[in-house]
Amino acid sequence: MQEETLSPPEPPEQLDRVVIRFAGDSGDGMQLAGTRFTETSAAFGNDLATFPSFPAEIRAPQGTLAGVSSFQVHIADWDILTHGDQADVLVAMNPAALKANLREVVPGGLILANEDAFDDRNLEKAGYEKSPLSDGSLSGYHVLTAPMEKLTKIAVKDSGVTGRAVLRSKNFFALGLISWMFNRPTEPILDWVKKKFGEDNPVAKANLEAFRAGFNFGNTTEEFHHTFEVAPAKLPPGEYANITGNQALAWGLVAAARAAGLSLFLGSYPITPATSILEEIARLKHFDVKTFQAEDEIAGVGVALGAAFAGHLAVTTTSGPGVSLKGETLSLALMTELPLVLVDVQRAGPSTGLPTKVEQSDLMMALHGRHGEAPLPVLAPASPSDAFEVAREAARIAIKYMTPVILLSDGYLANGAEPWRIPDFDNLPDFDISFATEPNGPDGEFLPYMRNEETMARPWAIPGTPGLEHRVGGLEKEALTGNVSYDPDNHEFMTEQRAAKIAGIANDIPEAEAEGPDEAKLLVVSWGSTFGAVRAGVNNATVAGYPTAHLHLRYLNPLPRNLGEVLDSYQQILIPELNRGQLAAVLRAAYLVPTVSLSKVQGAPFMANEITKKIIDLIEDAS
Amino acid sequence: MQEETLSPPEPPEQLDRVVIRFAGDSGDGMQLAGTRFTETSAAFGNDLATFPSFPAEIRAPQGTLAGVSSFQVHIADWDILTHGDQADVLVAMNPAALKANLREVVPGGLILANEDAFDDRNLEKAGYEKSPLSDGSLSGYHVLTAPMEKLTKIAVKDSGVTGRAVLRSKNFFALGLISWMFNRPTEPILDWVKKKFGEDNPVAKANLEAFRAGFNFGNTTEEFHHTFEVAPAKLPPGEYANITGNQALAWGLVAAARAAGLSLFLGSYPITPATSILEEIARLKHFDVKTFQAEDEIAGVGVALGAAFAGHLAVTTTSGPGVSLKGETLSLALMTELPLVLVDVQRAGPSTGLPTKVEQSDLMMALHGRHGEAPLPVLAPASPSDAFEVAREAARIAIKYMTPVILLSDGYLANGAEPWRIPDFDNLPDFDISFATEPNGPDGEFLPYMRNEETMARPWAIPGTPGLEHRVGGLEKEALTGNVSYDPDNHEFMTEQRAAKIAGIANDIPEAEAEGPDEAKLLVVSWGSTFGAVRAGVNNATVAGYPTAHLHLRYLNPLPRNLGEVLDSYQQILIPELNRGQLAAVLRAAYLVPTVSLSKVQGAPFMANEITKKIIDLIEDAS
Amino acid sequence: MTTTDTRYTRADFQSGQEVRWCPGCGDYTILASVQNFLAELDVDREKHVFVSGIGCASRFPYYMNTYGMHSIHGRAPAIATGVALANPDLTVWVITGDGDGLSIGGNHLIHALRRNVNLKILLFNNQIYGLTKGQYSPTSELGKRTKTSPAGSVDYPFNPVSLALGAEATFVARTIDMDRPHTTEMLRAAYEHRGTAFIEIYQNCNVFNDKAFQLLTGRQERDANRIYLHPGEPIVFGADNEMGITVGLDGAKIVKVADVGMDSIAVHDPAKPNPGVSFLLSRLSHGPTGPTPIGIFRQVQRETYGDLMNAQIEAAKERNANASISELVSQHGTWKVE
Amino acid sequence: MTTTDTRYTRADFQSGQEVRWCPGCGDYTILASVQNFLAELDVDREKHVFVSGIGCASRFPYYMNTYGMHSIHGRAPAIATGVALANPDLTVWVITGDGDGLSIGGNHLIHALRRNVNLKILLFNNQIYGLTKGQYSPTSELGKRTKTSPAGSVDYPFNPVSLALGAEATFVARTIDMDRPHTTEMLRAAYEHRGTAFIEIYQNCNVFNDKAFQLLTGRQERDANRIYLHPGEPIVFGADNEMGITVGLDGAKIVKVADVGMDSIAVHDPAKPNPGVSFLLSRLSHGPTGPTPIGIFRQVQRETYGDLMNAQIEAAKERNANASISELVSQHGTWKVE
Ligand SMILES: Cc1ncc(C[n+]2csc(CCOP(=O)(O)OP(=O)(O)O)c2C)c(N)n1
Ligand SMILES: Cc1ncc(C[n+]2csc(CCOP(=O)(O)OP(=O)(O)O)c2C)c(N)n1
Ligand code: SF4
Ligand code: SF4
Ligand SMILES: [Mg+2]
Ligand SMILES: [Mg+2]
Repeated sequence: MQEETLSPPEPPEQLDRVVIRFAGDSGDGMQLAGTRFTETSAAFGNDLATFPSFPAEIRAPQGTLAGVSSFQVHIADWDILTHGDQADVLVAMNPAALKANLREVVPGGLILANEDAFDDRNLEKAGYEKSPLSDGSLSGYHVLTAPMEKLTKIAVKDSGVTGRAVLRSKNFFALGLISWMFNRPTEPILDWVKKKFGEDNPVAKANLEAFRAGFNFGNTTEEFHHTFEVAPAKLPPGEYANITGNQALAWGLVAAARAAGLSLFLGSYPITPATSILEEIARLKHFDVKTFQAEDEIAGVGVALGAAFAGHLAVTTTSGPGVSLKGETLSLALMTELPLVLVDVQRAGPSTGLPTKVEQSDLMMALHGRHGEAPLPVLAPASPSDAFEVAREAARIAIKYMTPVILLSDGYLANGAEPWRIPDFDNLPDFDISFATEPNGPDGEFLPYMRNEETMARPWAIPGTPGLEHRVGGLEKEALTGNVSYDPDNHEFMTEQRAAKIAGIANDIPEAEAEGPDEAKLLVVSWGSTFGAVRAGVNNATVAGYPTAHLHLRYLNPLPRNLGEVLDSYQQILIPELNRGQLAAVLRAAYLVPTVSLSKVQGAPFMANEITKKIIDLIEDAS
Repeated sequence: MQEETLSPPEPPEQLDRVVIRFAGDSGDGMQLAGTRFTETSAAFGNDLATFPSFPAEIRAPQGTLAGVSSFQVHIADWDILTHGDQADVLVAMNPAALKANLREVVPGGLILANEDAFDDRNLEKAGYEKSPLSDGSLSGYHVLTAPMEKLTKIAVKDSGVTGRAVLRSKNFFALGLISWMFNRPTEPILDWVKKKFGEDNPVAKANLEAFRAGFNFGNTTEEFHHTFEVAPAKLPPGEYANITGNQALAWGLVAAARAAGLSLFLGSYPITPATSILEEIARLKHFDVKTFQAEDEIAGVGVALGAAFAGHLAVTTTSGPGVSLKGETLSLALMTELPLVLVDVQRAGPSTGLPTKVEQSDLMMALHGRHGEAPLPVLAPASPSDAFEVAREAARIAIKYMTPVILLSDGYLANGAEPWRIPDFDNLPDFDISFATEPNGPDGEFLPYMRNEETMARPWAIPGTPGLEHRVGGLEKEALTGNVSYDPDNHEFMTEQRAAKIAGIANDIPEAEAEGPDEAKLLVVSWGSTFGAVRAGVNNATVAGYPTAHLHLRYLNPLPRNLGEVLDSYQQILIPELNRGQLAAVLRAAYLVPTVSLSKVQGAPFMANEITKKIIDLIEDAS
Repeated sequence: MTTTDTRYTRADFQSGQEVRWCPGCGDYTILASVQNFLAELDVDREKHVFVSGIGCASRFPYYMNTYGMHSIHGRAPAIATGVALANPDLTVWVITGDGDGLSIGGNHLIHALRRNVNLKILLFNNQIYGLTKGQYSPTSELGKRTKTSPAGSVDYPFNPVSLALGAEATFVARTIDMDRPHTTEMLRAAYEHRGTAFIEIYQNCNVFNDKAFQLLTGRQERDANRIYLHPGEPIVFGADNEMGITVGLDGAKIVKVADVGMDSIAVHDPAKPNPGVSFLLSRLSHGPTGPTPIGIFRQVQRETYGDLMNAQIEAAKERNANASISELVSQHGTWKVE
Repeated sequence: MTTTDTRYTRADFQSGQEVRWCPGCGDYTILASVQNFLAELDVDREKHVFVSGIGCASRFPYYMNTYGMHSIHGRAPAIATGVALANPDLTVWVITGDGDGLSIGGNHLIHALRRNVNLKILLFNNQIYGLTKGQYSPTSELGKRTKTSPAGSVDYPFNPVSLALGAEATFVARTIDMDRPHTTEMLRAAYEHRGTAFIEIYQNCNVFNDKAFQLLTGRQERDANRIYLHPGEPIVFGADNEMGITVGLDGAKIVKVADVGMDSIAVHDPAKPNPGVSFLLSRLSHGPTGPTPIGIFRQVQRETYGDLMNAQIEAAKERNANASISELVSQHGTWKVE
């Protein structure tokens, strides 16, 4: 086979990490190129993190800034935490891609441009008066160009692909060139193409040839003489898969249903960036899961609640605007004390906001977005792979405590990927769940609101069980019997019981543990998807001589039972959030501790250096 | 006319205040009796406060506890604040009414029972084994009985009313008896009956005769020899009307529209206890108001938003579950920066909860019940009459700042009545409102998101205005142009601008001012309908030697600009709320002040003595 | 009807909760009809689930000694869909009102109908909002004066049967609270229908909208106004069946049988695949203000949502027996770190 | 069509915002039709308001140089109702999609139709969720494979025309993006209709559901499949008008004209007070999978909600001229404290 000959001539320079960003028009296949590069790097053994970014339109006009799509991947020989603040290498398939991404490239970084696309028309569409490739404006960068389109055309001429479709393979040309440059194993990519399209398919052939042409172009062109290598990371031993946050949620929910011995029921209505959870689970019918694309978000949570009543592990997935609609039904789930997991993949708000961009601004709504006294558990995963475990945990809590649970993911986790050490499923604990089958009351009566002494959960008695016929509903329930009760004291009692049940979950979750040097006086508290950037920022600060501790919260309600103590043991508390200080308000109200907020509301994740800078400023100011 | 002869023989005992509760089956006309008693007392010049309480069912089975309806009225010769913690006089039309209300009667209080209703059947329905009128169980009270049914039958025999309808007049018998006992002017009652039913109507005759019979029964029966009088209160001079909270809101909104020179548009969906606002405004078409009974709450706020876009003063009224549904549209109103008043007449939650009962548990939802960073002004009236002014104020802020505003009333204010000194409408300030008519941009362009320098409001340019055609929507808006913008910095900028606009309203509202003796070290902070009970409780504590200050908040967001200072100047802060500490959480987060919460979640208002007791406990504990 | 040869009596379906509708309310009659029917039916009590929204009618589940959920306003069809799909062995009844089901809940209702989920939907139409004390509803007649329409309603009402037919319903019927045998007949047909069965029940609210159905229930009036639809029979009515219905290019029409001859009278066939004629019949009256068809308008078989869904799941399970989570998470490739 | 004798050209209705649908999307064609029609119409530009929900179609208002609101998913009919009732001088257009208008927004849509608010509702039916990248919608055919229905959809679809007729619509029409003259004709009829006008527009989504309407738009197929409805004319179609429609007890049927004779072919009359026959016509196809009627199904006059509402307000104002707030608050009696 030809592949074996594709290897660079001189020994590559060793790097410990590199951040590469593929950018082009949304029709240019950049997500595909990025994903393939990621997969081959993963197979090679690097640690990695990715950050795909899509245009908001389905198909924005070709060649314009609005149409730029990019995929950033950070690969390293150590355990990395973020997708990289800035790119070391930018692949720019056209002028718009260059313009839109230039500010994300490190000074002195490498720009690899498809020179064929820098014609007058495209330059004008991107708003360039002259070509940046020649007007000296890129002098702060290392610029390499390749006539990718011309070479692609030549390469694929015998593939059987003809006409405009020929140019579709140019992403493989770019991928080949970058693969050569970074000394990637080629088999995973070549194999994938063959498997995906079928070995003899013209498209497969075109892509393979374009890839080889790119690879060889690097090999043979003088300009590209220098190559790099990022060695495999020393990750904990185990089997790894690449996983995005939404995949992790989907799989985690399916795994949770297995662990509980229940069927999964997902009632949902499509909404960016949550839709792919529904799409993934819809494919998993062989796991005995039911997915229901409802007429709206209210029906989505409604069918889920009905399925919960009937004994399924019920889930509803959505994003911010959908949560705004589900509040009333969530309140009913809370009153009927039925288990239900609501996944909110947060996006930038308010209203329609920036639907494809990340934000953490639904925390307050998760905690308070319902009428009446309506406390619920709220959890948030820290990373794509953590989402698997958090999905299981949300389901565990929902079932054990007979309560709706809110899981707050976000648009950054949804699409970002990272290597995930696949757990040993046989050794993951199953959930202990039992439906009521017998009357529990004194006279052989069934008391649907008689609580478990430890958990305060009521029994789950599902329709079809003889002898346990009972009615639930949204009017205040009488303790024990669950009958409608207008008694004032009963209402207060039940309100307190509902609150105490949720508060009591604090005893069933880990204590808060800050990580960092003993001498740290500043504690950074974070939650959700900012974990990686915050941890990296904290580490960098500590390394730079500003010892700092980090506490990441997975549980937002109830909070860990020792959290007050932990907070009290630091002099300064910094809370970076992709909102205007929502967790900060929660912690201030709960513990009366002064906090400093670092807010970012730009539809984009934190960069580690933003965190580091703020830490250094705070420590300098305090001393 | 016969009326003049109806006057008691001996001089009445003077009281400064008395609390009377009429209680009976929901078919017994107790609300009517109470309201008539209230009106005649108002006309007489007493200050007063009322508290009607209905069964939750439309028609609960007759004679049962569930069917009891009551109306409490507190009359005094001074400026009173509450409907009275406990009743001095209980009129009990049947055993269930006695049983359900006994715990609300002061020890030694007077019970006036309709002895005819204490038969075996009714006793059993109420769950009495023996008659409490004869078994000695009421020995701690002063019990008087009257054969109200028998005497009513006799009294109305010539009225033309026959059959079972005869007994319908027994509430007028009770009213007559109580009116005699408390030396009320009878004309207002008699006139009302004649006007309501028509003088010659058999029902009018029956009621009049029953009333006279009751009055005369007091006059002639030895047992009832003693009468009382509560002198007129020394209220500030002016013209007074009795007003309930929902009336006040309805009228205040109509008045606001007048003041703004706009048509009022109310989009609403019926829900207890908010419905009567819609019902009242629906009657006021001659004020050029449009009411729209929508298909649901979402449509209710949707039509209102459309009307706001088209230049009306737009309002939507609802209660808790409805607010849970309106969040998404509210978020759009906020993004499009259009004026809208949302009235939430809070009831006990969560879910359907106790729909006819009071609670203050929607504060957090009002502040946070929407996805994204979505701050809105929130106001709450302190009393039925204050609701008129707060309705105007909510509308003023909505229009001036081009923002949705949430007004939090509750089920206690909704139906409770108090005398209201009618303002001098000619001297109430009009609102300064002007629609945009001219382009405001540099090149004769119209910039729909160019802000007023002082208020930060954007211009209100209504469809139909030539030259100002523009589009609004839920996607993030570019500053000035209002075009869709995915720019990260613009999103952050606009998020900050929206927040700053709302925060800036703090400069347009009064500073917080605590009332109470200088030496007070304890401050009680309250909001909404608890005002009266809290003020009375604070006064009582002060009088009892525990000097205490009181701060009542009408503005919950933004908070008064000096609030932090005020809170800091006290050693203890007590926050009584009909929820589990929602305002407390807000103040703690905002000002890091320790607070003590007094929570009550019983679907019932505070009693003044509950406040007093807590104050005394706190002060004792602290010393 | 006697229930001696079944396990159950009506009492077995009565829950302990005191029934709290207004005395004289039509809801009592319907409750009795349903309880008696279930007793006769002799299906395990625990297999019945009643899901309702909010309204007077929606208190119904509390009074049934079966499983039940008194949910929130308008959402019962969605919640019931979840119950029915989760467990196909259950018989899931939806109890709703004209406000609950057609105002706030209209969307869930029409979607349940088109999906043909296995639900039995009983819509108690009293043409008023009862629980909130008397506002007009989406079935109240134009001009109706209520507290929220003091000058008369300007909302043109729905015809629930037409709406259901327009929404692809497979079973649509109408009955009257007071006509207990007919109610029972409709309940049975609905029960036996696989798919969504929709029954509009005219229900008198004697407190806020008394006598709305007088023409159909009054001794004097009813014979002249109840048009019973019997499958396979010509559609005639009147004390002596002297009136009949023809169907033609101008829709369905009321005629004197004598004028046109019995042969011209339409023979009722609710099983027609095309709902067109059922729709024509629904237009004979736009509310109970004249002769009004009572009975089954449409009754056709179409695969239910649940059956189709379960078939897909079973097929997937067969293709992929013993699917494991490990395989699932490994499907896009894995690598080993030693 | 030329616009020289009007004030406006198409350009006057083009906003500065760059149009961002996928190249080849049917939305472009509809946009052009609407802009041209408004230019021809010669009504003050500021009198038009476009209100939409969320979806590809719903981006429409941004491209119109008129007043507009790109609102939230499904709520456009409600918001537009507020605009129309607040100011009857405006022409309020609702732009919605099959997801926006029939899934999440179904309830607002049917209520707007029954109320007969003065709205012009254009439902762009591409039988898919475009904006969220290709999930099935309430008009997608049974068995359709999409990302959320990988084994084929089990959701029986709505027929939007039937649904609208079942919801008491006064004006219901259907047209096709590619047929611009017909689209214009429908727009004009809708504009001239006082009340809610509903137009279903078949719109090709060439990215996620390409060729869904091929039978009606393909050169080869279209003649055989477009059944144009012309008021007052017999309903015939086919290259040589060789096919026709009869209406009878079994619904509407497609026949060869030669087989039955022209006299048996139904003459189209959208103005029939009874919507029955319109409904029958709507059942000729349950989606564009065969011969499909195009044109106005129903067009009748019924007083609009707004007109009735305003009449009540005017009457009240007349009865109560110079109503003052002081009177209002004093109506239940007042007393003086000196
Ligand atoms: C979200 C919400 N909105 C409004 C209400 C108030 N509400 C309760 S029942 C009802 C209407 C009931 O009418 P209908 O469905 O006809 O039932 P009926 O009482 O006539 O049987 C309304 C508006 C509510 N409980 N929840
Ligand atoms: C409350 C809410 N739910 C879901 C979405 C996501 N969403 C946006 S458009 C859309 C469907 C669009 O389909 P359709 O109305 O047919 O419009 P098209 O894009 O096909 O023109 C969905 C589900 C949203 N924006 N808001
Ligand atoms: S209000 Fe009407 S519907 Fe409700 S219980 Fe009473 S009579 Fe029945
Ligand atoms: S996704 Fe489809 S409907 Fe949306 S713009 Fe593209 S082609 Fe048009
Ligand atoms: Mg009703
Ligand atoms: Mg669509």
